[in-house]
Amino acid sequence: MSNADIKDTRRVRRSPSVGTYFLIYVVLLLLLVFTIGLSLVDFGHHWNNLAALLIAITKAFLIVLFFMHVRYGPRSIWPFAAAGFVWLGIFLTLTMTDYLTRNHPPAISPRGEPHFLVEPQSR
Amino acid sequence: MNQFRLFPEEASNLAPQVDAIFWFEMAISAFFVLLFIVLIVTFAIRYRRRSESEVPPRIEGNLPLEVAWIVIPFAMLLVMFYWGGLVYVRAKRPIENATTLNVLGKQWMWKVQHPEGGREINEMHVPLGRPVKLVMASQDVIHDFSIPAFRIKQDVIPGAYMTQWFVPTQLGEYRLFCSQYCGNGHSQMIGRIVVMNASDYQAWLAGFVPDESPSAAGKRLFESWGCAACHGQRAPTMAGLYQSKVLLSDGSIVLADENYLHESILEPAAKIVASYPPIMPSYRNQLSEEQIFDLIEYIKTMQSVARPPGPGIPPTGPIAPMPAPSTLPVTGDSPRRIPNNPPERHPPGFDIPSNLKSP
Amino acid sequence: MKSLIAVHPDDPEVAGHFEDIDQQRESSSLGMWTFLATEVLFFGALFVGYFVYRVRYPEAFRRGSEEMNLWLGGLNTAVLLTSSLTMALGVHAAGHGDNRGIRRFLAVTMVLGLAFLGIKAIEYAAEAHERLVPAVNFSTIPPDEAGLPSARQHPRPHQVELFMIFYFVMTGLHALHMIVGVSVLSFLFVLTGRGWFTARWHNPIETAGLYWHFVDIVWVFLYPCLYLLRQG
Amino acid sequence: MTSIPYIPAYATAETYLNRSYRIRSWLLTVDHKRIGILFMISITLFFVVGGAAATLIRLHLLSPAGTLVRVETYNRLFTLHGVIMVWFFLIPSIPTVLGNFLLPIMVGARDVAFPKLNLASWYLFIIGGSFTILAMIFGGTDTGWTFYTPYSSQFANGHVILVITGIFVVGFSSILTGINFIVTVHQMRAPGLTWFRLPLFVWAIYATSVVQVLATPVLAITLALVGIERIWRVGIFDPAVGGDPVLFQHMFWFYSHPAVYIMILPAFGVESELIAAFSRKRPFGYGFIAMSSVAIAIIGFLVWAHHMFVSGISIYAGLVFSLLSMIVAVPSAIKVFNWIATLYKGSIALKTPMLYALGFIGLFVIGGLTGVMLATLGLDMHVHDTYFVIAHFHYIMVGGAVMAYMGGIHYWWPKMTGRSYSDFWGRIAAITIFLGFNLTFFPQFVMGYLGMPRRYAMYPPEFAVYNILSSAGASILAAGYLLPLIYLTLSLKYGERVGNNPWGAVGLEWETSSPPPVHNFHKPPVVTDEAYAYHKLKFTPES
Ligand code: HEA
Ligand code: HEA
Ligand code: HEC
Ligand code: CUA
Ligand SMILES: [Cu+2]
Repeated sequence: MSNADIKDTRRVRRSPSVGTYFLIYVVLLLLLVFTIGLSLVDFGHHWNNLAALLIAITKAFLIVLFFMHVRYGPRSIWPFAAAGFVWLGIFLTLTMTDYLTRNHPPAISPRGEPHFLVEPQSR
Repeated sequence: MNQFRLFPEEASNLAPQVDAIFWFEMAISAFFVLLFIVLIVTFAIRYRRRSESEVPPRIEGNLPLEVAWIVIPFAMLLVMFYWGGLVYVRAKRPIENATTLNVLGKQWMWKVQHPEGGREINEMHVPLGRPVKLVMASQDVIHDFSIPAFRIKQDVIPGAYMTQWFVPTQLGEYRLFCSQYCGNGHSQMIGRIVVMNASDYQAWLAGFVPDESPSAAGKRLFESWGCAACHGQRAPTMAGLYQSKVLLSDGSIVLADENYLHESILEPAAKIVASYPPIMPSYRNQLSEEQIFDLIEYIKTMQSVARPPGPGIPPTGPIAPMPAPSTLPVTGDSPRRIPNNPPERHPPGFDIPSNLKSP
Repeated sequence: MKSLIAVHPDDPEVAGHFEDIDQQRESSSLGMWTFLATEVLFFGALFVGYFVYRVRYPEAFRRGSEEMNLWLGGLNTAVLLTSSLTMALGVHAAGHGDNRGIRRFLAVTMVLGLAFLGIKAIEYAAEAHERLVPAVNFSTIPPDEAGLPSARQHPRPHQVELFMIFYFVMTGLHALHMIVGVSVLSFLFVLTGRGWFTARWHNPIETAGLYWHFVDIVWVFLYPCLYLLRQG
Repeated sequence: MTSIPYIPAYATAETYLNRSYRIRSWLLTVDHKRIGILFMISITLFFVVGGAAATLIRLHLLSPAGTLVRVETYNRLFTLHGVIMVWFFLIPSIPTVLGNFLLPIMVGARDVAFPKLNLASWYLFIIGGSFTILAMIFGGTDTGWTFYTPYSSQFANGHVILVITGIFVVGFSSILTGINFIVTVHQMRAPGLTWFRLPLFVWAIYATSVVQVLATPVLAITLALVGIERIWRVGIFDPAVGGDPVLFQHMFWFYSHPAVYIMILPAFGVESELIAAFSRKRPFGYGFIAMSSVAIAIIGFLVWAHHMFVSGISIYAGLVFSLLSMIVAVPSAIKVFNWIATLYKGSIALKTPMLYALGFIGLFVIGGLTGVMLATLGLDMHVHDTYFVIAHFHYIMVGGAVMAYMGGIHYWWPKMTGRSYSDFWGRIAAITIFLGFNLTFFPQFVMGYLGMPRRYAMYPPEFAVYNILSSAGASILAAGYLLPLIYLTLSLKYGERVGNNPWGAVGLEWETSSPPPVHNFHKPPVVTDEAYAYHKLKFTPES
């Protein structure tokens, strides 16, 4: 039962060396220290939040690529590894289209109501 | 009201607009359904299997056809979207000079409150041809205020005010429903809408002997619940607050509409007026939604002292359709109004926590 | 593997419905990855809720974060990252058919996992003591005898409570995943001892590894969201 | 694949059915075919329970004041009806019965990738179902299948937690099935069976599985949050303590809109098979049909808030979701047009399954087009939560998905059992169901536009006429469903034995014996040609 496209995924299985694992581990720990450090300094909360999330994403990438062997395994794993996160992105983004533009409770946006509501309609 | 019909009455400004879309989409739908029925029946007869061993030719597909039946329906769908969106936005848009009725939904009845003091249960009288604004609240679960003849429908979510505008355009009596499942009495949470001539309406209102007008009741509450003890002295005055723009401690500006007032009473800390301490207690679970309606009615009557918006406000400021005369004397302080002649006067004895200071 | 399902006629390490060992291995890893996609959305729904409320009540959530013990959380992150390393090494050993290696690394990983749970338990206990547990003892009035600072005097305590609810649900669900992970590893530990796994066939260890790393990733996101986003 | 050898099934030694008759051999089976049969029996039971609730609903609504039960009971009935029909009948229906039975055969495998997981899926289904039935015995709950907060979390009395637990568990059954199918399609295809040689049914099930895997966990967590809120009385969605009930709706519909595609995509797959087999033609635009399944699976995730247009979401969000909902109609349109084009110059035989298939097109199109009306913001303002919505989704779910399921069962029945049923009674039933269905649900469109709200145990008298029509239709519909239950059961004993390929159809499943042997094929298949190579069909006299 081996067919064309299964076959192409059956390349010799490489895997990272023990050294690579340790290297990644050290990088992860450094990132951890870095993110804790950043959280103690105030850059204005948007920047703090952004930095913390970016570092988390970097760490997740490293784990997925190296510890979970995605970088070494067959290509066909990539969409599987990505799907969950992509869909979560959809979920978050579209939910936020609502919450970031709600007009009640009023003024989640500083301007108050959506601006096309401005001109009053005369009947 | 309770006679058999095939199509609902059109009794509001929105109804013809909604029905126009309906007929448009019906036409498209009917076209496709009929087309498919005709094709299926024709093919089923014309190409019926004549012998058990019949083998028809292979037809792989046809790109131009595929493109056609992707693009044409898509174009139709875009038209539907646009038209529907237009009517929706129109329906959500405020109409100037509307009479505001307060509507409270609770398990399982609708209470309606007229500004002049009429209170009704499961009934709503409205004048013909006059814009009406509904400010709706729910005491418990989600209800849905729905008048099919007006083609309006709005969920009423506890914890926030929902608004809806319409203009009744036809005399008569119509159904009022609760359309969102809300418990056992959901199907009994129905009522009657009566559209009357303006003069009849006035007569009806006059004939209504209110025990107490909402704003009077509000005034009483304002005093008995101790609001007056703070407001006007160590807390911002209510005068001219309604429909003004308020500068908050986080630097944002909000419109003081009903929803804001409602939230300020139940959830004072959610939005702190700039340069005031967050000392106001929450009145959640103490004041009922009806009492809050009354309080807000009262706050609205303290309208006359409004000052015109100054240069600090973007002129696109939403709604605020009633620029009040600027000549009136300003009584009391109104430091949160913008422009904010910087209200550095803090009530004595209160220190604003640093994190709440406006930037 | 061995009981209900027929074994492949030519290869005792392959189940009957598979063609060969590669197909079997790839299937199990693909299956695990699909399951992990499910898991992403499982936790993801909580993250969405968390972000919605965070946008709504930034102030209260910031306060909530301040209640967290940054250092214990950081330590726990380090513990988990280390356990991920040892898990990866365990899988590596399995690839070489090194049964002693597998057992050694699985044991370390389990210990680290338990350490994580222990530290988490200490945190929970502290939070219970500080009356931060929603529905149980949540209150903004700090316990006096401990003399804790009253920084928690937030004007709208229930918004902070909302943060704490999300904190407990998210970390609780994560802890549950850790417990499952440790149980699976201990099971594999025993099986390894019985010589179940070979250099050719050790899918369970690989898939358990994937799962473990995933649980680690969840924490990598939980930590900043719950502990670190505290500047305002 | 060019000729159809005739091997009488009973002549071959062992089939999956006669392999062993012990109960144990069924309850511990890992054979995908047997698991499919287990599912078929279970969901049929649930269908009867859900249908009984529907019957009571329709009887009750015969008169405006409600004739039959108390209001509380009515509210529990429609909740039960919705919950059972959605989670315990329609979502599992085609994937777990036909999918389980056919997918491995269609890809030329001996079983699904994880047979034990497959069995676990059935047990989870049964456990989840038991919770729900238990809740029903204790008196049920009255939240509606949508469990809107804060009603469900703070106000409803009844066994909300039990029902939620049941759904939570059955969700995992759904996830496991999805994982299994995804991996099976990726890994287990026979030599030569490339992606674009897959039958369209496989494409559809594959797309469905993707949705199951990615959407169901969100439902699980959402219901769990409702449970937590209910048990511990904390407010997650409770506005009184700062929660947002609309967030619940976002989370619920993020699952439940894709879930409607879990219900309809497999039906599309069945439909493609039926149309091809009974027109003896390769489906027109194979690639477009296959890809539109995938497109629906993806775009279907982007439209959920169209259930919330009047719930107080922001107007911008309303516009975004309306537009996206319009877009999702396009791939459905592609399918419908291609099916009809397939009929062109075909060799059309109006056997029972084909009647269902043609009925499906008509009813699905009506349901879909009214769906587009609902997605139009200006119209939804008026018809939201009225019987217009009820009619919309019954047209799709009953007129579409259930019709397809029935068609599929009739089409593959000879393969599953090795016996044929009476085509005459089959056609009578199909026509009865079609007529009864339209009589039941068409009046609901009219009364919906008139404004009759859903979930009403009593209603104003002006709607009585429509409700009576609808109830009358429902009785015809029930009779229509009763017929197959009878003649299909009888066929197990009295049905004529059939050969490998009674319909003269093309596909791997028709090359093996009926019923198939334990490992599906007597010798492992090798695929050398496209799917649906009907033009190469040759008929030997015996078939
Ligand atoms: C299997 C189930 C299923 C399916 C497939 C669909 C398909 C669709 N549904 Fe439906 N829907 C439900 C089940 C389903 N729905 C349920 C259960 C509810 C109620 C839930 C509850 O509240 O209890 C609901 C409710 C519902 C609502 C909310 C109504 C409300 O509560 O106010 C909306 C609104 O947009 C909607 C839209 C759509 C659309 C646009 C499609 C589209 O996918 C349809 C696409 C198909 C076609 C359009 C037909 C074929 C195309 C052509 C013939 C081409 C030509 C067409 C044009 C040019 C337009 N549905
Ligand atoms: C897959 C989904 C599915 C299916 C198949 C059905 C099938 C049917 N449904 Fe249902 N329905 C829903 C999903 C479904 N429904 C959902 C999700 C809701 C919303 C719930 C909510 O609001 O929360 C709903 C709501 C709903 C309502 C609205 C209730 C209300 O809002 O007040 C009504 C009213 O007419 C109704 C009727 C019917 C009828 C007559 C059938 C018929 O097609 C059923 C016919 C089947 C049988 C009758 C059983 C089989 C027959 C036999 C075995 C013969 C012997 C039995 C007898 C003679 C009794 N349904
Ligand atoms: C302990 C003093 C106190 C009491 C009692 C009090 N308030 Fe307030 N209120 C304040 C202060 C201080 C503010 C401004 C800071 C803020 O927004 O919380 C305020 C703000 C408000 C606002 C928003 C005002 C604006 O300018 O935007 C409203 C509306 C309001 N209060 C209504 C009421 C009502 C109604 C009551 C009685 C039921 C009441 N308050 C009782 C102190 C009080
Ligand atoms: Cu109130 Cu339904
Ligand atoms: Cu939908």
